Amino acid sequence: MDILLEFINTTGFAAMSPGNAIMILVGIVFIGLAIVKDYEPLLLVPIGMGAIVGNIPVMEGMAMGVYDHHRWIIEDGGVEYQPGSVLSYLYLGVSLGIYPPLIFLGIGAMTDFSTMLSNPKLTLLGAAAQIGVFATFLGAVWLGFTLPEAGAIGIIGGADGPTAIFLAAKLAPDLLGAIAIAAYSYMALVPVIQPPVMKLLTTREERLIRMKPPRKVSKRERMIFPIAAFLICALIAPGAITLLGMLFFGNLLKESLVTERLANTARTAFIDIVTILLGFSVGASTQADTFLKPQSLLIFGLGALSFVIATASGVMFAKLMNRFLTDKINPLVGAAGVSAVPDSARVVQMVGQQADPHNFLLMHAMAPNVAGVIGSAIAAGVLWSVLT
Amino acid sequence: MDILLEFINTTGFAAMSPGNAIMILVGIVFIGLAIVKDYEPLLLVPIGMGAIVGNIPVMEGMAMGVYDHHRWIIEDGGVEYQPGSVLSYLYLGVSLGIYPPLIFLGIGAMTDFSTMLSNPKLTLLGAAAQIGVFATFLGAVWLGFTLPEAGAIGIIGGADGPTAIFLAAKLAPDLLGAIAIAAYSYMALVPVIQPPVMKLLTTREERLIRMKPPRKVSKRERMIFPIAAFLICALIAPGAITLLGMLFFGNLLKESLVTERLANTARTAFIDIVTILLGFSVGASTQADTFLKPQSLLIFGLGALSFVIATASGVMFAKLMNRFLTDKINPLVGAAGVSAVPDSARVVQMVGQQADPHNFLLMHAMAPNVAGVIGSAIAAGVLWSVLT
Amino acid sequence: MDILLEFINTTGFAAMSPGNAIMILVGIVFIGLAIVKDYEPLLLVPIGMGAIVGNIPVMEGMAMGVYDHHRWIIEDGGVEYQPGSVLSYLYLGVSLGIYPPLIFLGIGAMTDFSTMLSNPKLTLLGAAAQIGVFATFLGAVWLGFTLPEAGAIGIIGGADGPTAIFLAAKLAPDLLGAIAIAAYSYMALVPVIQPPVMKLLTTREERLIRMKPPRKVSKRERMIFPIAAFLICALIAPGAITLLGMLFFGNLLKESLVTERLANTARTAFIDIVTILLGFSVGASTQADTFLKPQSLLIFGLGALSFVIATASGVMFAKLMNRFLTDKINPLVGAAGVSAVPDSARVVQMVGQQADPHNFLLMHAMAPNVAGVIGSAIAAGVLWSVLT
Amino acid sequence: MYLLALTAAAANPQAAPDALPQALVIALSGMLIVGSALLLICLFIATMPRILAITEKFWPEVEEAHGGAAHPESHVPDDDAVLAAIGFVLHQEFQRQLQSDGPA
Amino acid sequence: MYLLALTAAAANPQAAPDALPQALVIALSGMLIVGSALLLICLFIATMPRILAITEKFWPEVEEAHGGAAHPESHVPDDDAVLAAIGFVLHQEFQRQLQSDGPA
Amino acid sequence: MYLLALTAAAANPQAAPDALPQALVIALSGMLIVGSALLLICLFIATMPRILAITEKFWPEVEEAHGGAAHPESHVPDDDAVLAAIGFVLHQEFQRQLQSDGPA
Ligand code: NA
Ligand code: NA
Ligand code: NA
Repeated sequence: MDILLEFINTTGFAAMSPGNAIMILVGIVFIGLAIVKDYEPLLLVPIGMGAIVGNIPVMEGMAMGVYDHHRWIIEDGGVEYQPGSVLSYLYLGVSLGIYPPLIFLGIGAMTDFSTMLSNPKLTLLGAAAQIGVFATFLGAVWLGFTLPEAGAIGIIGGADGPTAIFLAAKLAPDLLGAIAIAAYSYMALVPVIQPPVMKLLTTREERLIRMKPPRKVSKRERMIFPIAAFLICALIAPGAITLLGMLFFGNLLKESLVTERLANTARTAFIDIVTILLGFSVGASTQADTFLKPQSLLIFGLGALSFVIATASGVMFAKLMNRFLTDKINPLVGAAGVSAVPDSARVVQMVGQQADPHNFLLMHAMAPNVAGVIGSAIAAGVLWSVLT
Repeated sequence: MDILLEFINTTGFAAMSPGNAIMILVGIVFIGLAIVKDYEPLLLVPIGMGAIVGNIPVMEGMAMGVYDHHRWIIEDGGVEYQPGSVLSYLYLGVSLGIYPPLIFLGIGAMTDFSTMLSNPKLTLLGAAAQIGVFATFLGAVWLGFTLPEAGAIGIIGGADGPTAIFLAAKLAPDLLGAIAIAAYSYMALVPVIQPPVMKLLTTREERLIRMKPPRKVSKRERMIFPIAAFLICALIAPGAITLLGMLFFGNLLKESLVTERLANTARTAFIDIVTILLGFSVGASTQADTFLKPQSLLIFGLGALSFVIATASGVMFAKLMNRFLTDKINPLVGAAGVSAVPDSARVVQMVGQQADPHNFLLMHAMAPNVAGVIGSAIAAGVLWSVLT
Repeated sequence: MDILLEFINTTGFAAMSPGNAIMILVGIVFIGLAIVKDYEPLLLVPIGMGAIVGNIPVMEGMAMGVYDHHRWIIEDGGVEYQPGSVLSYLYLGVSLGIYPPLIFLGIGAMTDFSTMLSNPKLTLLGAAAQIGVFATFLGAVWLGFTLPEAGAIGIIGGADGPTAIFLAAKLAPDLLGAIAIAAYSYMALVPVIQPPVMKLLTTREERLIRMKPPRKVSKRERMIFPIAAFLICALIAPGAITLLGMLFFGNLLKESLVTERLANTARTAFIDIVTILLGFSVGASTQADTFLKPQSLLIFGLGALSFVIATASGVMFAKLMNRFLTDKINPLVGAAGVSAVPDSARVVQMVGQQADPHNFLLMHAMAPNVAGVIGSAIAAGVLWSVLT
Repeated sequence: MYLLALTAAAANPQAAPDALPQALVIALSGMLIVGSALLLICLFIATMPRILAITEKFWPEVEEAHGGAAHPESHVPDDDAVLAAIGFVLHQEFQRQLQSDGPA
Repeated sequence: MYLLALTAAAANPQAAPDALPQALVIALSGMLIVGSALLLICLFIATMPRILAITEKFWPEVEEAHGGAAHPESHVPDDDAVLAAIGFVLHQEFQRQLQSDGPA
Repeated sequence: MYLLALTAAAANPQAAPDALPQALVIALSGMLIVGSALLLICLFIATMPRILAITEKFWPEVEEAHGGAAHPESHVPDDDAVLAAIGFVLHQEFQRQLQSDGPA
C-alpha cells in the first residue's frame, strides 16, 4: 500500500499550487485569444500550451521542467555529465540566444523592403518609435531595477519578440520569462492599445491625408540594400551584428534571386520549427514560482507604457516631419514604427479606413514597420554593448 | 611497406566479426521487409541502414560509432573538451530522450481524434491493451531483470517506438538498442502477430458485428480536447508530461485552425528530419558487441509475448464491455488498442473484411488506436516516476 | 560624455582593419559572382554574407564571433559553464564535422546513380581524378606543411566542399577557413579552370566522339546499389563510413521507393537548413586576422594546382582506357571525375558541344561525376585513418 | 494476466526474485492509473457535447473561416484544390458533351 | 519623453536611484545611435537610384531570369501527377473531338 | 603526377622535408585504395545485372507501385504549375467551344 500512496503523491492534484492554476488559466486565455480574436496565433498558441505544460506540478526529484538543466560535476578527479530534462535542452535555444537570430533569418527571407526603398524618409519613423525603448529603460531604472535589467525591460517597447528574448537572455536571464510574455502579449494586443493613442494625437484632417503610391524599385536596388544596410548598422552598432546579420542574410537569400530554394526553406520549414520550439519553451519557462512575482507586474506595467510611448513618438514625429515636407505623410503611419510586423501596419490601415474607407495606408505603413524592426535591433545592440 | 600494412589493417575485412556480419544481415533483412512487404518502411529503412553502418568494424583509435561520446577531462586545472564522433552527436537525441517527444509533436499534428470523440467508450480499449505492458514488466522481473530494466522492457508492449526509446533511455540505457529494435520489429510484424490471436479469441458472429457510423464532431470539441486531455493525463501521471505535452501540443496546432502552417511543418519536414536521425542512430547503436547478448534474445521473447497479451487483452475487454452495452462493439476493434498506429487499425479492418467484405471497421479501430498511444505514454510516465 | 565616447569606441569604423575591409570586399565579390555569373550560388551567397558578418570589428569583450566558444571552467571545486556566442554554436556543426554528413544525406537523396550503373567502367574516371588529391598532398608536404595539414589541403582537389570541411575539421582545424573557401571558390570557378585544360589535352577528333545511350537500369539494381557500394567502400576504407554512410543512406531513402517522404525532406528542407548554417558559419570563420596569412595564399595556390591535376588525370585516364575499349569514351567525360556535381558535368557538355553541337555528353558525364564524390570521400577516409 | 504471472511465480518459487511482490504492486497500481486516466478522458469526452450545447446558446459557434484565409502561406497545396480544378474541367467537358450531343 | 522621465525623477528625488543620470546618458546616446543609423540608411536609399542610374549606362540591368529556371530541383511539385491529370483531361478531349468529328 | 612531385622534390632536395618519403608512400597506397574500391564497385555493378537475371526467374520484379501511391502526403505540388496547366486545358476548351460555335 505504501507504493500506492507514493503513486498518489506523484499525481499533480495534491501538489497543484494556486500559482500554477493561475498560470494554466493564463495559458488557456492565450490560446483562446489566438483562436477567437486571431491575435498573433503563431506565437500565442505555442506560448499558451507551453505555459500549461510548464505549470503542471511535478514530484520532487523528477527533472522535467525548463530549469532542470544539465550539469557537469567533478567526481573522483573526473568530470561527470548529468543530463537535464528534455524541456531544458529545448530551452537552451532561448537561454543561449540561438532561436531569435534564426527567426530573424526567416523574417528577412519574408520581408519585402520595397516600400521602404521607394520612400526612404519613412525610415525615420522607425527610429522615432524607439523612444519607447529608451523611455521605458529610464522608467525601469527609476523604479529601482538595475541597469541591465532596465535595458532588458526597455526593449519590450521594441515590440519585437525575438529581439526582446535575445537581449533579456544576455542582460537579465531571470526576467526572461516575464519580458518575453509581456512583449508577446502586447504585440498581440496592438489592435487594442494603438488605436486610442493614434486617434488622440491626430486630427481628422491628418487622418484623411492620402499618400503618393510608391515607385517601382529595381531588382538591383533590392539586392544591394541588405548588404549596404547591414554594413551601416553593423559599423555603427556592432552589438546588433547577430540579429541584423541574420535578418539581412535572409533578405539577401530572397532578393539575390539565385538562392530561392534556401530563402523558401528559411521562411517556411526552418522558421516554423524554430517558432514551435521558441514559443513552447518560453511558455514553459513561466513556472508560477519564478513568474508570479511583483516584479513581473511592474514589467507588465512598464511594457504597456512603452507601447503607448512608442506609438505616440511615431505619430508625433510624423507630424513634426510634415512641417518640412511638401508631400505630407499621414501621421497614422508613424504608429507602424513600433514594428510588431505586420499587425501595427494593419492597425494603421484600419484606423485610416475608419476616417476614409478609400485610403489605403497598408503599403505605406510597411516602411516604418520594417524600419522599426531594424531600429529595435540596433537599440538592443547598443544596450547590450553598454550594459555588459 | 609498414604503412601499406597499416592500411590493410585499417580495412574492415580483417576486423569483421561474425557478430558484425549477422547484424549487417539483420539490417539488410529489415530493409528488405520494408521494401517487399511494406512493413513500417519509414522506420525499418533508417534502422536497417543504421545497423549496417554501425556494424562496420573500425580500427582501434578511430572514433566513429554512436558510443564514441564527447568527454570533459581535467587537464592542468582546466576543463578540456574532447569531441565525440558525428554519430555520437546524432545519438544524443536518443540518449537524452529529445527525439521521441518531437516525433510525438508531429504525430499529434497528424492525428485526428474525431472517432474517439464521437465514441468515447472505445477509449477504454486503449487502456485494456496496456495490460501487455505490465504483464511483460512482471515477466521480466520474474526472469531476473532489475525493476528499472523490467519497466523499460515492459513498455515494448506499448507498441510505440518513441515511447519505448524515451523510457529505455531513462531507465535502462544499456538495453536501449535491443528494446528499440524489438519494439520496431514487432510494430512492423503487427500484421503477422495479431490476426491469429484475434481469430482465436473471437467467434465468427462476433467478427461480423457492424458498428454505428460515428457522429460528426464539432470544431470546438476538437479544439478543447487536446488541452483537457492533457490536463487529465498530466495531473494523474506527471511522468507523462513530456511525451503527452508534445502530442497534445501538436494536436492543438492542428485543431486550433489558426496555426495551420506550424502544424503542417510539424507533421512534414520536422517529423521527417527527426525520424531520419532517430531511426539511423538507433540502428547504428546495435553494434554486435553490445547487442548480441543472451539478454537481447530474452527481450525479444518478452516483446513478442507482450504483443500477444496486449492484443488478447484488448479483444477480451471488448467482449467484456459487450455484456453491458446495447450497441455492441466488434471485439476485433479491441486489438487496435495496442497502438502501432495505424497498422493495427488496418489489421482490424483486414480481419474484419475476411469475415464480411462489406464491414468497414477502420474508422472505429482508430479510436482505441490513438487511445493506446495515450495509454502507453501514461504507462511510461508511471514506470518512470516509480522506478527512478 | 565619457559614455558617449565609449559608444563611439564601440562602433566599428575606428576598429576596422584593412584586413577586415579586404575580407568584406571578398564577401561582396562572392555574392556578386553568384548573382551575375550564377557560380554555385547556394554556397557563395551564404559564404559571402558570412564573410561580411564575420569581419565586422567588434569591441573587445563582446563575444560575437565564431571563435568565441563556450568554455567550462573550474570554480570553487565545481564546473561552471560559460556560454559562447550564437555564431560559435552554429559553427559547432562545422568544427565537430556534423554538417558535412547531413549535406551528404541530402545529396544522396538527390543523386541518380543510373548512368553509372548502366556504364560501370566510367566509375574508374572518378578514381583517376583523385590523383589531384594525393599530388596536392605531396606538394603541400614539400612546401613544409605538416602531414595532417597537407592531407587537409590535398582534399581540396576532391572538389567536394563538405568532404573538405569534414577532413579539415579533423586534421587541421586552424586551416579550415582557408581550405573551405579555397574548395568552394574553385568549385565555383570550375567553368573557368577546366575548359583550357580539357582542350589542351584532347584532339578535336577525341572531342567529337559520341557515346552509346545508357541502357535502362532496373529498380532492383538501383535499390541494391547503395547498400552494396557502401559495404565495399566501408570495408576497404572505414574512415569514409560517416560520409559515405550518409550519402548511400540518402540514396537508399530515394531508391527504396517506400520512404519517399523522408527522401523528399532530406533533399529539400533538411539540406537547405544545413546548407544555410554551414555556408554562413564557414564564411564567418574567415576573420581577417586568422585568414589573411601567407599560408592561405599557399593553400589557394595548391588548390588551383590540384583542380588542374585532377582534371588532367581524368582526361588522360579516359584516353588510356580508350586504348583497350571498342566503345570509345569521349575523354572530355574524364574531366567530370573531379566531382563538383553537377558543374563539371555541365562543363563537359559545354566543351563537347563547342566541337559538335549535337553531341550530348551531360548524361555520360554524370557517371564519373558521382563516382568522383565517392572517390573523394574514400580518399578523405584514408587520409583521416593514416594521419590521426 | 496477473494470475498468469502469479501462477508462474508460484510454480517456480525459488526462481522468482525478491522484487516480484513489489513489481506486482507496481503493475497493479500502474494499470489502475492508466485505466483511471483513460476513464476520466472517456467521461470528459462523453460530457463535453452536453456542456457545449449549453454554452452554444450564449456563444454560438460561427463559421470560423479566418484560419485558412488569414494564412495563405500555410497551404502546402491541397490535393483537394487540384482535384476540384480537374473536376471542374471534367464537369465543363461533360456539360459540353451533353449539349453537343443534345442538338446532334 | 525624456522630459517626462526627468520630471518624474525630479518630483521624487529620494526614490530616484543613483544610476538615473548614467541611464539618461545611455538613453540619449542610444537614441542618437539608432537615429543616426536609420538616417544613414535613409540617405543611402535616397542616393542609390542616382548612383545606379550612372552605373546603368555601363552595366545595364538585363532581365536576369536564370534564378528560377536554373534550379529546377527546388520545385517540389509533382509534375508527374499534374501532368497525368492534365493528360487525362486532354485525352478525354481528343477522344471527344474524334468522336464528334467522326459523325460530322 | 607522382613523378612530377618526385622530380620537384629531387630538384630541390634540401627543401624537401623529411616527411616526404613517408608522404609518398601514403599517397601511393591512398591512390591504390581509392582505385581498388572504385574498381570493386565497377565490377560489382557490371556483374549485378547477370545475377539479377538469374534471381529474376525465381522472384520476378513486379510493378511495385505502392511507393508513390501509399504516401500522398509527400506530394508538395506547385499550385502555380497546376493552375497554369488547368488554365491551359480551359483555354483549349474555350478555343474549341468558339471554333465549334463559329461554324454552327
Ligand atoms: Na521595433
Ligand atoms: Na500503445
Ligand atoms: Na571528388
